[in-house]
Amino acid sequence: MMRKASWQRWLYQNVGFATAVLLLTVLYLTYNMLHPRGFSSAVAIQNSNEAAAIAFVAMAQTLPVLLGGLDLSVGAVMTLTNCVASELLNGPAWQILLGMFLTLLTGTAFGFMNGCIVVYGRIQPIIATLATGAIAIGLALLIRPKPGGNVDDDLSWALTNSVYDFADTYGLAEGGDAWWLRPFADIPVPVILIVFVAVAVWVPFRRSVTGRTVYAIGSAEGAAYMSGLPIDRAKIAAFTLGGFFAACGGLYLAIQTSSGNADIQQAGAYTLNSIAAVVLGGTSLLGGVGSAIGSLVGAMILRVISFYFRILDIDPLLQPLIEGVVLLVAVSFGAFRTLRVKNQLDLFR
Amino acid sequence: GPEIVSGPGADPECFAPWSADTKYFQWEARPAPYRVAVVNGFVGNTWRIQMIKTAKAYAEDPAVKDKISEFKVVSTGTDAPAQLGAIEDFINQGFDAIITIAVSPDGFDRVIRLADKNNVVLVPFDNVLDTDKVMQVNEDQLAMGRTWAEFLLKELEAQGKTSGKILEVRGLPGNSVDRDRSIGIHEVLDGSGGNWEVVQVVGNWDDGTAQKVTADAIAVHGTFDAVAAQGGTTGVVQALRDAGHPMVPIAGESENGYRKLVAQYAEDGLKGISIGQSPGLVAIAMKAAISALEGNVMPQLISVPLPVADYSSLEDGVNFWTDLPDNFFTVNEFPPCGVNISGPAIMAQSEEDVK
Amino acid sequence: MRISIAPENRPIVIASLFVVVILLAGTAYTLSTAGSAPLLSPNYLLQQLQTGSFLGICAAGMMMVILLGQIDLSIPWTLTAAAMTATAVGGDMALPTALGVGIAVGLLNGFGVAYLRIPSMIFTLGVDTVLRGLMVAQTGGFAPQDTATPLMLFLAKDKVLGIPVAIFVWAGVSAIIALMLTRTGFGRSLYATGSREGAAYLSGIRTKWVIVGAFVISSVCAATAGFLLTGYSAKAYQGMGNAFLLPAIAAVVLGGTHILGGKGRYTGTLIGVVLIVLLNSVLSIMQMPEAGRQIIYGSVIITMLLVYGRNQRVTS
Amino acid sequence: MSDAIVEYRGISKFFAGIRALEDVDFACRPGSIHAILGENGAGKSTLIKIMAGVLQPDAGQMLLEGKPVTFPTPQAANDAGIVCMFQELSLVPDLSVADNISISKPPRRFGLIDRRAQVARAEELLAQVRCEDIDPNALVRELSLSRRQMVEIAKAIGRDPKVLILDEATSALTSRDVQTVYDLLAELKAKGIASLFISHRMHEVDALCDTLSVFRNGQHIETFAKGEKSEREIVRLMIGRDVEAQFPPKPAPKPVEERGEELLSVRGLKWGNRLNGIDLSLRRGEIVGLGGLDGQGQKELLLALFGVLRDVEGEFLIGGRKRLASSPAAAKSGRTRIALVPEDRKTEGLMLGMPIADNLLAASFSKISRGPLIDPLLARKAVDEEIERLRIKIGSSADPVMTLSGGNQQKVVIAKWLMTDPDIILLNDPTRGIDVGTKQEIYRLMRELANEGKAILFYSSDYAELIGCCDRVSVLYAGRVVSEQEGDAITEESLVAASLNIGIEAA
Ligand SMILES: Nc1ncnc2c1ncn2[C@@H]1O[C@H](COP(=O)(O)OP(=O)(O)OP(=O)(O)O)[C@@H](O)[C@H]1O
Ligand SMILES: Nc1ncnc2c1ncn2[C@@H]1O[C@H](COP(=O)(O)OP(=O)(O)OP(=O)(O)O)[C@@H](O)[C@H]1O
Ligand SMILES: [Mg+2]
Ligand SMILES: [Mg+2]
Repeated sequence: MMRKASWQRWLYQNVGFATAVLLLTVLYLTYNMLHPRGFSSAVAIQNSNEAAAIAFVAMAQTLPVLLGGLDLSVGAVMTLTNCVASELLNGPAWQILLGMFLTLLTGTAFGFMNGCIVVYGRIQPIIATLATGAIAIGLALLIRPKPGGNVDDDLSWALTNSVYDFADTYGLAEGGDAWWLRPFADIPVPVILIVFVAVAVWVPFRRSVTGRTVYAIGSAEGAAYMSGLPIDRAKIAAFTLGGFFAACGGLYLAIQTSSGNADIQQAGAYTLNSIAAVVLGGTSLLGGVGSAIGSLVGAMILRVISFYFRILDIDPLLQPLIEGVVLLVAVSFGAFRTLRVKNQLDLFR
Repeated sequence: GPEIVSGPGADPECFAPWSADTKYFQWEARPAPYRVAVVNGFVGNTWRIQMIKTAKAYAEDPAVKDKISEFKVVSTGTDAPAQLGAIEDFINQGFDAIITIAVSPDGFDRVIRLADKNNVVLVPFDNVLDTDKVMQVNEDQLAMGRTWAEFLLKELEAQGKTSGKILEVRGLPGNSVDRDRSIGIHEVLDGSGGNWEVVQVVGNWDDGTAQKVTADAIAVHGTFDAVAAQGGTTGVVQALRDAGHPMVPIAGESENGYRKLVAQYAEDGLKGISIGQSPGLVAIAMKAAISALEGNVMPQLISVPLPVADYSSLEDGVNFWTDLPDNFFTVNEFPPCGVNISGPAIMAQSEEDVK
Repeated sequence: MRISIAPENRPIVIASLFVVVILLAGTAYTLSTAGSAPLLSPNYLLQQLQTGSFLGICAAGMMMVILLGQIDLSIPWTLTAAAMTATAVGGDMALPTALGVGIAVGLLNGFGVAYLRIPSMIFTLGVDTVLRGLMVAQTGGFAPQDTATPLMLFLAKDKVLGIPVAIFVWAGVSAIIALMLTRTGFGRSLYATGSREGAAYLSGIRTKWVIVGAFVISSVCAATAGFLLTGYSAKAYQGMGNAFLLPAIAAVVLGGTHILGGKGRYTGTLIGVVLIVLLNSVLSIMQMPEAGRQIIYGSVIITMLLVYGRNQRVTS
Repeated sequence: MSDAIVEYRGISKFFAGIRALEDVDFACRPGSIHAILGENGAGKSTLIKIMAGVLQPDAGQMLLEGKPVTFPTPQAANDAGIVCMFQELSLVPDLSVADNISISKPPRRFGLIDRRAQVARAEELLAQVRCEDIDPNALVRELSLSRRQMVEIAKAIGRDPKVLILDEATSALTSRDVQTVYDLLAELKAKGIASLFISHRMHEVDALCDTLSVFRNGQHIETFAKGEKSEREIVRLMIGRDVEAQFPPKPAPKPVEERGEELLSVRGLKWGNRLNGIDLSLRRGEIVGLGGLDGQGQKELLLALFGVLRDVEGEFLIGGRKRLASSPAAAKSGRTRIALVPEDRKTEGLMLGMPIADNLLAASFSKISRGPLIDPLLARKAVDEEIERLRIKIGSSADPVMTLSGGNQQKVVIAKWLMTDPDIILLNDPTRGIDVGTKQEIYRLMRELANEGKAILFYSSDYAELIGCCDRVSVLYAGRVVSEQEGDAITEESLVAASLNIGIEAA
């Protein structure tokens, strides 16, 4: 076999992801060019705020999908943690930090529970999480029967703006004017948060044995088992980490809206959108192929598509239709490959 | 941001303050035409569609056409970040006014702050915010609940009943409108001195759900003396009919289908009252936004009068239409405000005809 | 004496027992609060079956797709689109129109899943969104008629021999589906394809047609349910299908059909539907707040699946 | 035996009442290559699965280097130095070769997997198994079956086994690789490592092993050193009876004009870069073999004839039609009915979780239907007949087919197709992983079918089978027929020579 150059190999093994990045780049650049205030910090801040929660939830969905399953509870866990956070994120700094910790712990624990049900109850993930999702929503409604809550204002403002505003709010780095902060001053904080979580949590996970086991399970569970990989641990870890990411989404949502809302419809919408984002990001629903970074890109593609309705003049009553058609076309992109398949058996993996 | 000033405000016929202690706002006047955006949330029901069509038609109305240079409507679904994002995007684009139906009564602090910073007039209506920092437009939900209950009591008294069993069909759980309407109903019932047993079921303001839960309630509880339904009232009446339940006084929303049924069965005892949350509210919100941009003094909370009709005042072709679909909402005009886009004009014609 | 039950019948037996438990619990509640037992009256039960028939028909269609290891997320708006288009056309053409919409959506779903090989989870989700968009555009642009036709009213509301006609329709659909699954080549092919598509294909089964066929059945069932539901509500309206998706999936799975395909009996689905309908109804009678409902609903699903017995571990 | 590295004492294992192993005592010594022989379902895989931690014994004790051990998971067995190779079961297709080789104990830096070290290690191990041509960064999915097995071997070696188990792990290897494996096992033997070797190919066992153990019906029959018993004796131990001639007699070659009608004729068949102009003809009553090294296009040729491949070019004449079937469904129901017994019975031949009866009927619904409905009586009769005819050993036809042993599973696949009464039968290595007794039955069946007037195209990776069964053999090399041999001209030398394309084409 001819050895391919490493970039060729990378491209070959990551077509889906590369396509997604290209699509996002084109869509986002065009959007900025059309926007009256394109390529400005304000637009970037707005965009990243809007994308943050769905980006986290899409990352959460990635892990179960890599296992070859689906998590229908991610939106609900986001909602649950959103409600928890709306109760806890106020008071002195230590209390807020504790609240954040407890919020993330809630989601992580819920994910852990999902994992245990899937592993020890041996129930298919999609069904198990359909049920636990309902439980999460129920708990959210118990905590917050009606929308509200008072998240610390400064926190909300600081984390939903640029680095400068963050420094300004908390009087750090000479109120944001320090020379060394200049190069970063215009970067939106949510971007930093997402990148931080992706780099500090996802990347190491992927390079750990547990992370690789997740891929192996999705690709061939029997083989992974026979190879002596820690199957149960990896599955539980995947759902737990999924719960953690969903909690990041819920936490951010609470900070962004300074409140909590046990909205069933919204939870459902986030779950479904997370699946779409995962697919758009080049992760295979069959498992074993893809990455949370791809889902991040997929989530942003979903968002950018809806940005266009605000700058183009499109009949409002046609917008849902256009959105649906664009989604359908986008997920059908990969289909061209299957139409070219010469050996029909290759279709049935 | 707006200055807090003292009243009275402009055009009090139309922009009635909510109560005596409602604050007044005033923005710096700026020259027309303005750029106006409507940020809707959910879009998959007739009320919202009618609202969007009304908004578009009103933007073309001669009274405001010249004052609007650009008009955009987007629907974001029940997704709070998306709605907040859309509002912020329009602020960034330099729009002058943004009308919105909030997906949640909370969580708008950031966009309110940005709107004030950029001198953008943000007007939530229908689902309003739990804040007094923005100008808002709504009907008084508490009053609606009270009116419903008062009507039922009056009809029951006419039958000689001062106690009995009432079915209350509630709306979406957790929603402030649902809560306020229910509080209004119970206030009046509790205060009446009568002995009323109220059975609550959750109908989600949706005909199908309301019909199903009403049918179940009848199967379990037998007959009721009256029904108060927050929404999905057509479904509720269907359930009464299907179960062979006697026609009783009923309080409900303003769906055309419900009014048709009341008109048809009033003789048989379906003494109904119909009060609607009108999709036409959007036009008043737009009008208020423009008025604010012109520098007028505006009440912080604008109360739009309840459009009430009961079995005695229903008239085909005037406040309901037998030849039109059941789903559309009958109340669409507000003459004191010069909002004269009637329901049939919106729903029965294609868009070209409206223009 | 120990009674042994074939593994595929276990869910059916357990779900049936649970139905009884729900009825008893509900009755205990009404006896203690109102002193009557309406839940056990034939009238109440028939009414539950009548309203359950819409869900039942949706679940029957959904089961075809789940047997293939696929899923149909487009049920809600297929149902709505069929109903709204049917009333818009009206008259005698209403039924053919509704079925036509069903067939068209099914063909589209089937094409995407079988030929383009896009996972059904995402393709049908896209189709659902498109259908919703179409209905919004249609309502916005044309203000279509929405009143139920006499046929709809008859099928959904009338009674024959004291039994609602809707139940006969559900029974008819059930008979057809059950016969098809057990006694036709298509039915067997459905199991084979769901079990392992590659092997079914190499056995000379036209697996793509089977997939398309299953999606058409699913959509046609949804359209039928929409047709009936229109009659029941006396009109079609946006959002009428929203309440059917997750319960349909839950009913199929609680009935013992394997979510990954290849295994399941139609009787199970029937009982799954009854279970879900009664559970909802009893919770509603108890005036259970939404939070409690959701928690109970989720717990019931988990508990029942745990009781059914755990799936085999994958080792080969 | 105190010097045993692994020892079983009274091990039993039952599956839902079925005996897989009963009261087995067994031991293997370090530095030996130990063959385990037995019919399908004799309990060989069960034996080694217990050793590898995949299954737990119901009774008995296992000793490792004299100390009692239990392995609750494959991981535990691995840690104890017991490494097991299955056919292709333990490679993960979507991970790279390097990932797979170091899958459970990767080299790490700062706690994370060190990719560079991993690649270096993979290169080293691949070099040891003389597969330098495999790119460690390639996905396993991209490799052919034989390459995958070599990766599997590299992976196994990389784990420093004390005991290396190969369960039919060489069935797909090319002869060069088989030689590599022999050398490797010899090296391991010299290092004192014990190897357990399961294969149904006697010549492999003969060439490689020093000790043989025979199992039958879940019991350990006997263990002896190589050369102690003749092949015939061994076979008798395995299947409990004498096996006469392995292959049924071939009819004498007839002159061309007396041969059966030509059912299939192919000229210049091309498909992508895998098939490069194949000429082939198939007549009634004939068994035509396809020879050659693995991966020379034999599989693709069969698939093309069966309608699985798209864009196949060439001239065809099949049952009067000038086109290839467009799908298996068309192929099986055309005027000339075609059947294919595919390569991998577990994924391509069977719906493992479904009942035996449903698997048997999967290709012939129209046969058992009256009008639109299946007639259960007709179906039952058809199933019973076929089970009888092929002597398939089953409990009940409602059991899932995965409860059958490998050989019986294979018979189900064949029976499924015989039920359609095909004219042309395409067989893709149908005896892989099948015991001698069953093999013999399959050979006999093939000849019977040919005598009934069917045409059979038979690919086998085993030369002996081609020589013993076929009237004619076409040897493929690089997607082309490089040699056609007939009757007595089919010999091992000529087949090997043609497979390597070292021309003796003069003939
Ligand atoms: N998981 C199982 N469930 C039920 N029966 C099983 C299971 N595993 C093995 N068996 C049965 O145990 C017996 C021994 O099987 P085993 O796999 O050990 O045979 P084998 O000697 O490896 O056969 P082959 O030559 O086909 O590989 C067979 O009868 C088989 O049907
Ligand atoms: N889940 C199961 N249920 C019942 N029987 C099983 C199961 N898994 C395996 N078996 C039995 O175990 C035996 C061996 O399984 P294994 O996967 O080792 O097959 P094998 O015959 O060795 O396959 P091959 O030789 O084709 O590689 C089979 O004969 C089968 O009957
Ligand atoms: Mg074996
Ligand atoms: Mg075997």
